[in-house]
Amino acid sequence: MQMNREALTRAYRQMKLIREFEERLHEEIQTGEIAGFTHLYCGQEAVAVGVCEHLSERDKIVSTHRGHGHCLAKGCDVTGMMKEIWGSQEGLCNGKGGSMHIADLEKGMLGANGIVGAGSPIGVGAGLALKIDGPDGDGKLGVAITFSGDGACNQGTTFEAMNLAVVTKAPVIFVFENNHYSEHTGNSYAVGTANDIASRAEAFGMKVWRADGTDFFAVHDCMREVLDYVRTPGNGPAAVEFDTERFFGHFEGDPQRYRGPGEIDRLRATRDCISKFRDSVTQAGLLPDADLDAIDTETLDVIETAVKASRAAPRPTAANVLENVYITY
Amino acid sequence: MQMNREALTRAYRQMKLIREFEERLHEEIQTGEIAGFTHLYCGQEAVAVGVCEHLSERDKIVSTHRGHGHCLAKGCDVTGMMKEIWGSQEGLCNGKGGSMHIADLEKGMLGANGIVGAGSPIGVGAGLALKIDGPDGDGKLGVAITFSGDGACNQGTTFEAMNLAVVTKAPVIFVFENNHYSEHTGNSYAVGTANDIASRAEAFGMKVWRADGTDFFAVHDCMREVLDYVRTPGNGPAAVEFDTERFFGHFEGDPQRYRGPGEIDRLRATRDCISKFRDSVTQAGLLPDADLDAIDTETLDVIETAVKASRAAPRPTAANVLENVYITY
Amino acid sequence: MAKLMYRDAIRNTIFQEMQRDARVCVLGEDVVGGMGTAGGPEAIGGIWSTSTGLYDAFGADRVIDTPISESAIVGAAAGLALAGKRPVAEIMFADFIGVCMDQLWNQIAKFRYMFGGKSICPAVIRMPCGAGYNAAAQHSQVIHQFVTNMPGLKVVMPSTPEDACGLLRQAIRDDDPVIFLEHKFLYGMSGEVSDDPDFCIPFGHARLARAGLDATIVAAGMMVGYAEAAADELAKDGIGCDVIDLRTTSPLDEETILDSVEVTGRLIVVDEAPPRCSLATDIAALVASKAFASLKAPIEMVTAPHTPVPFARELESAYLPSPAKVAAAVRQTLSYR
Amino acid sequence: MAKLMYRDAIRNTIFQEMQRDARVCVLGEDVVGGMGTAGGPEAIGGIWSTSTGLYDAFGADRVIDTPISESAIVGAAAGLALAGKRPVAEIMFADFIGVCMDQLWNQIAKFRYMFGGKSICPAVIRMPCGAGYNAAAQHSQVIHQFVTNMPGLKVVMPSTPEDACGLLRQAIRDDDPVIFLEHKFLYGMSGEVSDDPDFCIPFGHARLARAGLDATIVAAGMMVGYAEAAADELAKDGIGCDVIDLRTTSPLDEETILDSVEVTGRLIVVDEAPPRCSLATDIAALVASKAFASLKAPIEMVTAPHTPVPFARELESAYLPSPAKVAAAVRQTLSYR
Ligand SMILES: Cc1ncc(C[n+]2csc(CCOP(=O)(O)OP(=O)(O)O)c2C)c(N)n1
Ligand SMILES: Cc1ncc(C[n+]2csc(CCOP(=O)(O)OP(=O)(O)O)c2C)c(N)n1
Ligand SMILES: [Mg+2]
Ligand SMILES: [Mg+2]
Repeated sequence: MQMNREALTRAYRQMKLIREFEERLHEEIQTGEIAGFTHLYCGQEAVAVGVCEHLSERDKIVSTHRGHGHCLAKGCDVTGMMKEIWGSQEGLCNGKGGSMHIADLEKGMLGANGIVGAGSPIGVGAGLALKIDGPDGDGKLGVAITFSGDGACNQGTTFEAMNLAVVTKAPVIFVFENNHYSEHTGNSYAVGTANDIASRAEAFGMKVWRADGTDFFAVHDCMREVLDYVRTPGNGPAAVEFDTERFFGHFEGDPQRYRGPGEIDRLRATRDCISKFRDSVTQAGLLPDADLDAIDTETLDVIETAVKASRAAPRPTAANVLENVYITY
Repeated sequence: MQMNREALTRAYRQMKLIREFEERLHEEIQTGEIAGFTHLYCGQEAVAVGVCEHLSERDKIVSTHRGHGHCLAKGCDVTGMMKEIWGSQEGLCNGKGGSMHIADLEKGMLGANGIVGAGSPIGVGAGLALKIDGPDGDGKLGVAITFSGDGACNQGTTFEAMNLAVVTKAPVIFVFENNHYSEHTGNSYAVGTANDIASRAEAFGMKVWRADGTDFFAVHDCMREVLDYVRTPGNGPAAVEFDTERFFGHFEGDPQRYRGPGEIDRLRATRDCISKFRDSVTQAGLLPDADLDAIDTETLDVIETAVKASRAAPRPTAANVLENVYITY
Repeated sequence: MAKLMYRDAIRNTIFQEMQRDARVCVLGEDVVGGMGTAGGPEAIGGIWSTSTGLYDAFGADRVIDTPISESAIVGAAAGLALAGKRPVAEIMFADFIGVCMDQLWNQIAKFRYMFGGKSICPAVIRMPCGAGYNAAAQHSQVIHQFVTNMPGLKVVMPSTPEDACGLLRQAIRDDDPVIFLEHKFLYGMSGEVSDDPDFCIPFGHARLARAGLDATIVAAGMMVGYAEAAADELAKDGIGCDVIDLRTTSPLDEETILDSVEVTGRLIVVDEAPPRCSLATDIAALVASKAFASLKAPIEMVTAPHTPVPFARELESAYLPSPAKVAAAVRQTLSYR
Repeated sequence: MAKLMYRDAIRNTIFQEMQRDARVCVLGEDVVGGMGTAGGPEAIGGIWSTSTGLYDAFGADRVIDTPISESAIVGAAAGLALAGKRPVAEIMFADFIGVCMDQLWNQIAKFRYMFGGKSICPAVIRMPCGAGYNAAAQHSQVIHQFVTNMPGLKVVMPSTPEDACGLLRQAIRDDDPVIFLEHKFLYGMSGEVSDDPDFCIPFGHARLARAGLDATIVAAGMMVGYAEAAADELAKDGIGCDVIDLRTTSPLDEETILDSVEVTGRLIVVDEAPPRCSLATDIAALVASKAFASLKAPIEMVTAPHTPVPFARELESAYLPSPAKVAAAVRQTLSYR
């Protein structure tokens, strides 16, 4: 484990922030105020946070259609994101992108992505850039991390990206979040190798790791090793498969008839990364319940503030449509 | 081995036909009479023939930019092909396709292909069609075979095709001809796993085979097993990697500066599938030299006739440009 | 005749054609919906409800749920068609053509030509397209401008449930490859649909949706409704418009367009695509080269701007053509003397 | 000034920019040529000789030879650019856009817009294109009609060695993504090229390649030479043509076109692409909507037919535009009264 109080607190706060962000969105979407397609990350928080807590701003991440968790974990502004999802002119992307296209280049967040599998090659490019930059004073490289789902691992671009990273020895980590579903299809059907994505990556010539994605400490420990490996010049890429769970539908509005009876209740009861984290740190006496409760309350406040600000934020106007296509034209 | 005299003779004739077709093209191309890009198959004949000798017209094959060998092995007409490469109106494709686009649907030859990796999904489709058709009286399925190079095995489409075939249990065989080069690049560089394509296929959930592609009998025996497996309903796809050699450049005109000193001479001396076949059948007393010599002579005649006919064949005219875009429009 | 929604007209036509012809098969992502899950096949039945019930009726060999692999989907459709079947493939959003264009453009479209006329490739590729759902830049696009440029493909853009039925049946029975573009915003549209099991609408014949003598409005797919609304609005002011619903952009019914412009002398083209190298410019160029003598005013094009599709509601509605913009363009052309 | 071939102008410009700016890097298939072989890196040095010597000078980090994975190439260029580099990626044949269009169209082109203006993506994607080598349907195509439609991309079509140099330098220094279309048939063309290390040609400014008062011929890339040849031929008969070399199709220099047509009243557009939803229709539509009053005759478009590119010599030359076809179109428009 080797995490100090501050680190543990931060991790919990980050996971909780994602959770409440999503739970609140789930409510708000029902009112019809929020437009577009929204894919909630709830249930997978330990992956985003367990990965990103190791990263600095130099490191880059590339995300997916289910990107809120990765964005928040990499440090994107909560209110800026909420405003974006609300479609405000003050959103992180001026209301141009919405849920599926949140990015913050300054934070090293190179974008959520609506095209399944498109992020992987982009991540390789970011890794190649970091390779050109070379190691820091500490002899370690910056890394690029691409998040992909079990569905994305069937898209040709993902495979090409893995091979290119191996060939070029790019400092890239392919993080596969296996939540067992791509839309309404089970991975036991769509992934020829069923519950095994890591072996595919291995066959591309990469070192691979696997861990329980609902166990924050498993993710965090695993990523320490992976990062240590990939940051070492000359080693090249690696892949990690995390076994995780999606608590909501594929997108908001999904009737989820493909789920087994009681499936979600069972997942919430037994595979909730946040409850597991909480149980483990309180039982080990590392953090008192009261501290965590305080974070819970703070988080709800942060979200409430973000929602209020989003509601009140200025809307874009027709004139804005034409802006920001080019820098010069 | 288990091949009778007739089968052995046929196999030799087919390999020799491809060889002489290519050697002659290599000469003719120097004269400038033949236009376009031509990729010669010389050196790889044992693969095309060792695979296709097992097939019936019901079975389909999908080829590559280096397609002459596959076409001839699947039964395309020699003169029709030569005329096509010459760009004649009487060519197999009326001079519209040329070397890279030869096809003969009636023979189950679904086309050479100028786009690297494009053939694999098409092969899966053909396999799915054969799966819909179901087994023959003998309880066996027709199969679709896709040929790909070691370079093509880095193209996303190839990976998608493999996964789709596994998921749908399509009767498809992915034949990888590893000739160690994609254009001017060595496969030890471009394939993350270097000389191992089969393991990648395996990681997609397929049964795989490997054999020496310069040994006709190794190919033929191996394919008997593979076909037996894939023709059995319910088994789904398989992959085979053949280690083989390309005797000419990537395309005609390639200066081949990437080859080692004496490399081609060495390959011709030690890795020539036709010499190896000949040595093996004559030494084992299966076929007398005289019979093989007779085939050699016949083959040269066939090619000579094809070339003469191609030279004399009618050329297409401007009016032909507009034909055969649609059936009705 | 039966009253049907556009999406049901599509689903029913596929169903009927599958019943009629054992060569017809369906493939795409989640077209079964629920494969490999506790809910099982048909738990969802296609995210657009255009394939509901097909799996139960025709089984896994003919209703093929695929992984997220668009190149493999279109490529498999190509192979199925070359091998004698009549595949109807679905690409969930037309925007995904970016990952599978080769199979459409370099394979399916070109086989017959490259092979000297010796093959048929009767594949139908269905692609839900278009904006209006605030789905932002990567889930809101139209792509008829690309596929119309591609020789060898036929391109269909039905604007009503009736047309969806008749044109889809024609597409499935057609021996050439067809790109079938369903506007997502039309899925919920209701209308009378013929129940003749052989009802087909031939390609290359436009439909005159409104008749008038003052101006010619050309549109296809979703834009037809906007053109009609504009025409109806203008009619109140005594302005009469021909509204030509192209139905298919390839083949193109040049005659109907040219005949109309010869009468009206004024052309307005409505297109949801960005303006450059688009269907709008295509129709404009046709008229400027073949009906020049009849033209009385500059050609007006009502299109999206040269920008990606924006997310926010205000932005997206400003981005899209609308009846008001069409009407304004008609008035503009009429103001020219 | 130095006399250089088009291909060397490109190679030299990349070389100089790599020397000048450590952020510039190159990637593509066989751009080094010989990786993993006995001959070793640079054994070939790029199949178009447009990257010869780069690897030896700048090393493997900045000159990245890639596997046959076009989506990964363009995607990596996207990532490199977002992460602060200035990648110059090569797609060996423009025809391969079919397997990587998503990364161009939905990623590189849209980042800035989707991200609310908060990113720059200075990627250059070089694509050798065009017919003339009997390379048949999948290795002979032009693709400017597709990329010009895509908001967010700039599209460059140099027609001379000088332009190849000045426009490529501008492309590499430009902060927006640029699709750089090199016609394969021009690689061997020689011409004077400025040796000013900062010689840039700004985008959106067409070049008047010939001046005349009787008709306006608009062309880009390879087609410019045909237009010039036609104009020279016609000049002998006392017919004067403006020949406008667009240089970039996006941004488009509308003003130069419209100004010319205002004088000549007659427009001929020359385009190697098939005719539908093409650059030819784009320019025609522009003029028909914005210079209508000046037009004295139907617009003529000289394009490829609506067919794939055929293989045989006779077919390919019948397929392509030519100086004679351009001249005939000019005479046609002049015959109209
Ligand atoms: C190229 C492409 N194909 C299909 C889709 C539609 N789609 C969006 S998300 C998704 C499922 C993705 O599954 P997975 O990768 O497992 O991610 P998860 O949704 O489970 O996070 C699909 C099919 C898309 N956006 N892009
Ligand atoms: C999509 C695509 N990318 C690149 C090319 C150019 N190209 C043609 S053949 C070839 C090498 C293919 O290598 P391999 O698959 O090993 O086949 P081989 O030539 O060895 O038979 C390349 C890069 C192409 N035709 N299509
Ligand atoms: Mg998933
Ligand atoms: Mg090879």
